Amino acid sequence: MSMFGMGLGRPQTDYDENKVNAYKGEMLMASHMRETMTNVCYAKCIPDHYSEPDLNKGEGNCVDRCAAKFFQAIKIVGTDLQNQASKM
Amino acid sequence: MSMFGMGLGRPQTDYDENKVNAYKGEMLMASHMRETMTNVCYAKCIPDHYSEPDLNKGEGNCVDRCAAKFFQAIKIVGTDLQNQASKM
Amino acid sequence: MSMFGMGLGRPQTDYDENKVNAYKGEMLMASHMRETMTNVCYAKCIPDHYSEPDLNKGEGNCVDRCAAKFFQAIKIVGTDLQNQASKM
Amino acid sequence: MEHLGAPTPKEQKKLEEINVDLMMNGIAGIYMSMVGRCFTHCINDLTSKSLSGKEEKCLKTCGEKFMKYQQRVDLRYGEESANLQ
Amino acid sequence: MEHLGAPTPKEQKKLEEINVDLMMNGIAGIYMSMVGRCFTHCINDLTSKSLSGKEEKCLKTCGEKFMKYQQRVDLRYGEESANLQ
Amino acid sequence: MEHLGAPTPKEQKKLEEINVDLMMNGIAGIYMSMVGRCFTHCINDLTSKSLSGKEEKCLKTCGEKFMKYQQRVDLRYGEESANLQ
Repeated sequence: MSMFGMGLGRPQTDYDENKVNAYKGEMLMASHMRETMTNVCYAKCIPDHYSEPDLNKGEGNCVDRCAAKFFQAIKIVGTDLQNQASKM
Repeated sequence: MSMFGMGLGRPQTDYDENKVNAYKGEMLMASHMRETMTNVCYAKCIPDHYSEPDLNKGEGNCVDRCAAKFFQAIKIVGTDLQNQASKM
Repeated sequence: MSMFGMGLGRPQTDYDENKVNAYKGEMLMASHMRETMTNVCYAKCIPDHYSEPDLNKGEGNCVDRCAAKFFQAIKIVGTDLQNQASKM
Repeated sequence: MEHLGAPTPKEQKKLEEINVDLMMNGIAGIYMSMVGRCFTHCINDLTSKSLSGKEEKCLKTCGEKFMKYQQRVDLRYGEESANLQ
Repeated sequence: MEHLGAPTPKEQKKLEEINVDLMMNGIAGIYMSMVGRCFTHCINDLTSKSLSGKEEKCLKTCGEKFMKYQQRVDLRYGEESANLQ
Repeated sequence: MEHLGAPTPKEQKKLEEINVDLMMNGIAGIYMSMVGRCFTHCINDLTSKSLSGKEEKCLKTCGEKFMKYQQRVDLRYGEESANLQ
């Protein structure tokens, strides 16, 4: 998911801005990724979230599979965008 | 709602980073809280938001009660999360 | 869309904070605007987004008109809010 | 937030900066979410490039109502927040 | 992220700052989105100003379940992220 | 934004920083909202851990179409923004 490690900013400070920006971009992406995965897998796996305080076995398994599929989906859906972003 | 007043960052600057981070965390939380309350109470209280430019009496009362219940809900829903965050 | 060019912050640094804040506010607004337009026009114009990899002619035209109407809508919906923000 | 101790002037400066950023971002977010909501409700015909009179009226009404709603919500938000501390 | 080279102490400091900001914003966002979801589901009567016993129970259950859900998601998220690198 | 006066080099530097941050956050937000949307539409079977051929194809189509959509939207966004000033 390295989309931001390129020519943004210029080293004029006491640290390498390109490097800091690249890290920042990855952290921003990771933060949005976690939030999105939290939302989509909740919608798919926790239908009756207000009747029982525990995750039952089926819900837990569903979360595991949802997470695995979500990370596979990111690689498929994002290919074009990453190509585009790396040309920025 | 004090969830962020703990060991993040280290004082290496000319101000107390822990204190600034704690304030920042509270401000971030307040900002998300206002946005969420705005959205959920709108959905519950303003059904026909494009027919009349004024809040009618029923809608206004609904907003007042929704706000009161929202703040009560935060205390109930958040207890576990706050316990967890304070262990970070 | 200039809503933030007013008395926030005080010049105590080596740059004009009011000016920087005004720019920052416009950039923030533009960023939310692009995201919102992306979402609402997608919902209105791309009903079957998973059957064909290309935008067909009708979808493309729909996007163009949606964008044009969105910018008109911003001027109409935002007038009151801008008046209020400029009093901050 | 008094449990954190009064901020020094340097800290005060930093906090104001954060506050201005969050406030601007909050206004932009709430404002654009309102525009999105009103647009979604009021615009149903995308065969033309300019707003019809009916669409324009709907947007105006929706915007005005939201502003009044927002003021009411913010009033209660301020009161309830003050009670929390 | 090793392909970027190890950060210097100055850079490390900057990255920690960014990290803390994003983490706090992420927690606040996920937490409030949970509150919003539970509120929307559990509160249907707005003729009174205080929660009924039933609403309170529903909110408590919803919050507890979400916490357990979040822990499970974060566990998997950590594992899958590690595999990506 | 010319009404604000031309920025000095120091201000220019600050603005570029803000700009880069917002741009990166915007890209991440729009990208992940697309992934979320395509995932929600294309994935309906959670009894298995790996994507079926059909799911994979659906995701690929959805992603490609979104990219083309985003390019068209950004083109119009650029034009309409320019007209605003």
